[in-house]
Amino acid sequence: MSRICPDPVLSIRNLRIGVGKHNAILHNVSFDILPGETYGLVGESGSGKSITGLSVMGLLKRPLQVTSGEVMFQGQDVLKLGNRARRRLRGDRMSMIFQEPMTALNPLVTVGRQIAEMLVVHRGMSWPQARRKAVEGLENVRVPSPEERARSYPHQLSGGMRQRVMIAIALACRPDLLIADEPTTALDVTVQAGVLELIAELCKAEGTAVLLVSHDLGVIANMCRRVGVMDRGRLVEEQDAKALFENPLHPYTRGLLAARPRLGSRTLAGRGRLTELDQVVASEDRGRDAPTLTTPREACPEVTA
Amino acid sequence: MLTRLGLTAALMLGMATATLAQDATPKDGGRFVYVAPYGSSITSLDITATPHTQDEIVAKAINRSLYKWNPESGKPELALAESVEKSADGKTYTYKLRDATFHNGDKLDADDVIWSYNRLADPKKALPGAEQMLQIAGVAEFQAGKADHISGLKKIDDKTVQITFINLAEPGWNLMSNFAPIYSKDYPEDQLASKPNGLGPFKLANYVPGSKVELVKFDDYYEEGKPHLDKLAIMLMGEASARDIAFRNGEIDVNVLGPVQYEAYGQDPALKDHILEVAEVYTRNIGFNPKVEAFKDKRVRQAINYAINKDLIVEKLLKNKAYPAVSWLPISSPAFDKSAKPYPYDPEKAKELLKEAGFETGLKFSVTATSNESWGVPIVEAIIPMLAKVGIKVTTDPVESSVLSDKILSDNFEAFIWSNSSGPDPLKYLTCFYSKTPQTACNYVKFSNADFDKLIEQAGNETDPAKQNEILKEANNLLQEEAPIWFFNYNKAVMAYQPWVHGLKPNAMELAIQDYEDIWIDASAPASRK
Amino acid sequence: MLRFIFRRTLQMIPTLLAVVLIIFVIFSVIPGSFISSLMAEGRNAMNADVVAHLNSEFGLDKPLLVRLGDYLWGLAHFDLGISYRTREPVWNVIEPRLWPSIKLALTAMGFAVVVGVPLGFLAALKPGSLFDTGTMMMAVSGLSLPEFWLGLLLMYVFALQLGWLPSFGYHPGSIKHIVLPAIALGVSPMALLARTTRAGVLDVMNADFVRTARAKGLTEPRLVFAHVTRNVLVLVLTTLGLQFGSLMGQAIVIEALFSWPGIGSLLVDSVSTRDIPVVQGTVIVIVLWFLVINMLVDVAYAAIDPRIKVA
Amino acid sequence: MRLRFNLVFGLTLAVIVVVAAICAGWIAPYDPILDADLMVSEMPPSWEHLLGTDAQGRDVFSRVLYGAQVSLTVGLVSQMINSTIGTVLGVSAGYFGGWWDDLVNGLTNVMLAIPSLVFALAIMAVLGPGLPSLLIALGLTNWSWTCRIARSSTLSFKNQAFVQAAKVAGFSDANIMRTQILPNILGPVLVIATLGIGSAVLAEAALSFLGVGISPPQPSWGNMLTDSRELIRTAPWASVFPGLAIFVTVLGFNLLGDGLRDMLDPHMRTRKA
Repeated sequence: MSRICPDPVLSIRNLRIGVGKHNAILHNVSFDILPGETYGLVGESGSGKSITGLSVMGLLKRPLQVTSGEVMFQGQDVLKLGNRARRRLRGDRMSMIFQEPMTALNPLVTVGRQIAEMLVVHRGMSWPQARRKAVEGLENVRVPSPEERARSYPHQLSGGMRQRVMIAIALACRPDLLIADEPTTALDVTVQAGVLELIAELCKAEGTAVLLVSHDLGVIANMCRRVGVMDRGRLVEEQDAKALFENPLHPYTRGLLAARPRLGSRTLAGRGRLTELDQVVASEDRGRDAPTLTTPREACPEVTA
Repeated sequence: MLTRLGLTAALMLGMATATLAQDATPKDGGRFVYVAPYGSSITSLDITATPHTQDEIVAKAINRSLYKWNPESGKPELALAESVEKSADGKTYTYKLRDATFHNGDKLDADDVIWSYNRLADPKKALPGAEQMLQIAGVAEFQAGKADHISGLKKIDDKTVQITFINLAEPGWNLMSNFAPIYSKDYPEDQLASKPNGLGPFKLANYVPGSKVELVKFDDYYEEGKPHLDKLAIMLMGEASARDIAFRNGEIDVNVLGPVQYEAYGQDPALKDHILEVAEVYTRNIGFNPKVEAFKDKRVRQAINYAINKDLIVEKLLKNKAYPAVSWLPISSPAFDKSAKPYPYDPEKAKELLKEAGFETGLKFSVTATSNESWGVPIVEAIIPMLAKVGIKVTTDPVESSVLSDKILSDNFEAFIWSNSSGPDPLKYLTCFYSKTPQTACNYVKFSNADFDKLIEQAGNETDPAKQNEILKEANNLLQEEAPIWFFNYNKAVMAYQPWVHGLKPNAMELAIQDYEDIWIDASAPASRK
Repeated sequence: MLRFIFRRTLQMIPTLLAVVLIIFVIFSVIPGSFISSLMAEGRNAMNADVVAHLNSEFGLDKPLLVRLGDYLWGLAHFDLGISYRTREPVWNVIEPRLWPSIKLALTAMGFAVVVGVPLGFLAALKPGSLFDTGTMMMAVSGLSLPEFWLGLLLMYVFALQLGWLPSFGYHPGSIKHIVLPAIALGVSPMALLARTTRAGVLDVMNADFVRTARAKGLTEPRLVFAHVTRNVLVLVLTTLGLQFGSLMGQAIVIEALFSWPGIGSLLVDSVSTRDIPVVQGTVIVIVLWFLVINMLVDVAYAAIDPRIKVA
Repeated sequence: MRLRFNLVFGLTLAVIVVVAAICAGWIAPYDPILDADLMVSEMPPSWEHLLGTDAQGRDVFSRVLYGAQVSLTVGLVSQMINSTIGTVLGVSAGYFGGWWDDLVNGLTNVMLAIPSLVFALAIMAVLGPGLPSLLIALGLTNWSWTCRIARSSTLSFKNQAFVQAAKVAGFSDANIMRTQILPNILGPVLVIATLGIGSAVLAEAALSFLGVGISPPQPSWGNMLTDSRELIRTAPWASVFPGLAIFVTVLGFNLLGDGLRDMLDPHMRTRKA
């Protein structure tokens, strides 16, 4: 038995985030993401999954701050990098998509320009050159008549279109890691699948690893190879997606799954909204402290040689 | 008539006149920055259209009247005429006009005088200066529409004009008025307000409404060697605190002072040597409306005069920038009785009088007042506690100045505080208390006293000035005894000037009206005045 | 765009008409009259004939409604009537005051924008810092001082004590003369702008699209200039327009204090002398100024913000 | 931090001023009008006269205290009038819509277009100086903001479930406006009113300067400041203390208003993580 195990693109070790120096809200979180892998982070709102994503990007807002731990990105600890180096990584090597496509784009700037900006900043292209690339980018995310759309302002686009634009922005520099924070939550059901497929397809083509943050087990099940479950600032379970659904180890995860309608169904239609589950979960497990996963499980798939 | 400018005043002038006399030979050239302190604008450059002192300050530089007021002698004297002959009956005057030139180059002739006076008296134009024409024969008919011109004005030749008057009074008093100037008959009337054309020593260079009037020397001015200044700027500055800073900062050459600044300047070694003061012919007073029952009683009116410590108010509030009043006529009036004593401060006597009159308690009245610091609400504020001590409750009825006269003339007040002209002509101003003078003219308190009326009639028929003055003195003293008003003070006008300024005159009529042609500045003036 | 301006101009007419009506009613019941103001100096009483002549000359003997009708008829022909005081057409009285007023308003607003907006910006970039707290306390303080008091203080310090600037007056070409009145007038809009800008920047900096811009790896200056500034401007523009628009009217105290020959001091003069046609004229000008400025602000909005449709 | 600081500091200042005004009668050592002794005019601060005396020889301390009554009355009452007018017009316009809304909207635009100082000056000229006129002048001229906010809030609440429910339940329009809508807009109205108190105190001072404010001898900070502005060199205390009183009061209410706004603002910025 041997392992062909690439170095992880992102490796988080014992990450603690606090409000100021104390009051930790994220406790010793550790996990790895391999290149090209889609890793799901699931948990209810306030469980710390979005903060984890933001901390990787370096976008935590005061008074939130990382108090200890490592965020190794392609072998270097980004927490130790200076602001400039860190900024250069952002957008270029790692990028992020947010939940609200309605507000995540600058309303006063054409979408073409907002995409082109990435190339100007990170690739040093001239504006006209970048703009042509931006049109291509729009085409890639399947925006119809991209030439024309590039000249549009965000308010002239539908929600799904805007999220496609966000994807185009995020992938403009072909990053190694894409953090997608609830990318479809705010979208109409009918367009969610398309957007997710697009993310999956483009990332696969480029070999981009994805950290998919969601409370939506349906989305996670559909997209991810491995899933981490978060509860109140702790990573409580990590498993292959399949295994998780079939054999949840942690009581919290069981609670999550139990509350999910049509368990096991792999259709997107049967998503369970955690917000509705709070009470279920609470009644089951909230009383005692659940065991916490502090060392990550082996990320590599076991391969028989 | 104003020969005795007032001994006190003359003495106080000592300092100023000494400075003025020091450099006897005026230097020509330079720029003089004067202020018009009675508001932030002037109404019109056409002085015949307005009655305001503020406008007169500017007009004095631009225009000339037939006579002019001589502040030093205290008499009107000929200005635009070289000589005058009086007819035997004393009513017809024949004037020989000077060679004078208007700013547009026109020469002054007899027609200009006749045209100007006809225009002033024209009832359709309703000009304030019409008041000055009333003494001319034929004006009454002209105004009533019975004549198409004033019959008392006659052209003898181009340079000679004959004016007939209806009475024996000296015509200079009226015809010296700056509100009755001589204009050119050939000059378009609609231009007067924007491009004035006068006979005065300065002509208009630049007028910024609401800010300043800039004038330049008029080379063809009729007085040889005058004016001395090349340029004259008149700043329109109503706000005293701003004026103070501008004067101390050397931005303006004179400042007309209120009480506070008067005291402050007097104590400032850098400023105290350059202050000009004069007893003006204004009497400040509180008029009692006999409509109020209590005011019908002489004892109440007297009691109020006793109960107020006016010396203290003058000293503390007005910082001695006033002369406590004795009666109506001011110190500088020829009929002023130097031996007369003012009401002393005697609250006990006041209480006694009030008791006699049956107003021991419960007398209440309000004083209609503007916000003026020397004759407005602040003075009423000071007398409120004083009268409270003798059992009189006083309140203020604050109004804007345009409302004050309205309320008084429509008899809509209990008492008012005002500042009124009381000279230089004593007969004219005592006549205000003649019972037949209507309230809308100047008998604001509807004073009616048979003895007083008799004295006024007597004085009117008296041709000997000395005897006339004696009668008027008597009338003035009677007025004091009757106390239809509270006699407060006669204004002391005060002007501070920069050390390089010479030729200012202590004008008792109105200190802010200066003979600009006599003003000059010396070599010590800063560069901005050159 | 032109149609938009045209339509907005038409919309001004009812507002203006209402203003005229209100002012006309107010000043028809005002105590005192132009004629009584002539006698305010207590020197010469006017005889009844003169008063009657003046009344008929100015049409004051006609009933109120007829006067209002006459006035509106004149207004429709761009005729503001005749000033009681100077007996000139009202426009001739107002016109020379217009430019000084506009100049003062522009300079004061310029000062307010140039100082207030950057201060608010800088304060917002480090919220809670000493600079932020200090600036905002100063801004609130700036809003808490009586204007004439501030003006006197400025005069006292900068003209008298330091001798740097002239204390009063208007000289068409002079920059020095406008500094003190402009600052005295500009402090309050400056403070308001600093506050609005700060709030706006904080709002925008917390907006999702700024987080996006951060995630894009933009440098802080680029982020601020490309994504924050214009969005803040949209928020600040309203305050700016309202302040700028009312500046001509708010200047009355400062103009009186600094002997500045603007519309405001003309208004005060005209009210105190009861020169009603000029009062009406100046109020119309002041209101027009407000309306035009706010129309321009709307035009600017349309130019900056693609979400606002013009047509 | 700023949020709390504004609120606490502003409230402290405001409370001090209000208490001073209420207790003026007990604290003030002298009568503000009748205890005038010209013999002791323009005296510098001493134990006898804590803040000195003015030109009339009156105790500046006592007058500042009594002046607080007048200035605060001006501020509070005028803002109450403004808020009432603005709220009633705004809520009814938003609620009923139609021609009434158009009319109110037009009126608001008119009020907004005439600078309030100009309007107040005109009203003061008509009514004459004095406290009642001032209350009317300042109370009638500053409601346009309240009206706008009330209207737009009402519009946003009008179609919400709880209002619709009340309608279905058969409550009268007046009742719905009073019980369902009004409580929801009181916050912003209160903020505007608090900030407006400061403006009103300043407006009183400005109108005093223009000669149409509160008439002496009744002390108001505005007329004290105006009347003693020339004394700044010889007796600075006579104008500095009323000036400071204005400053502190306006500052207090402005900070309080800011603090309230930060507290009530649903998009509370400083704490959003």
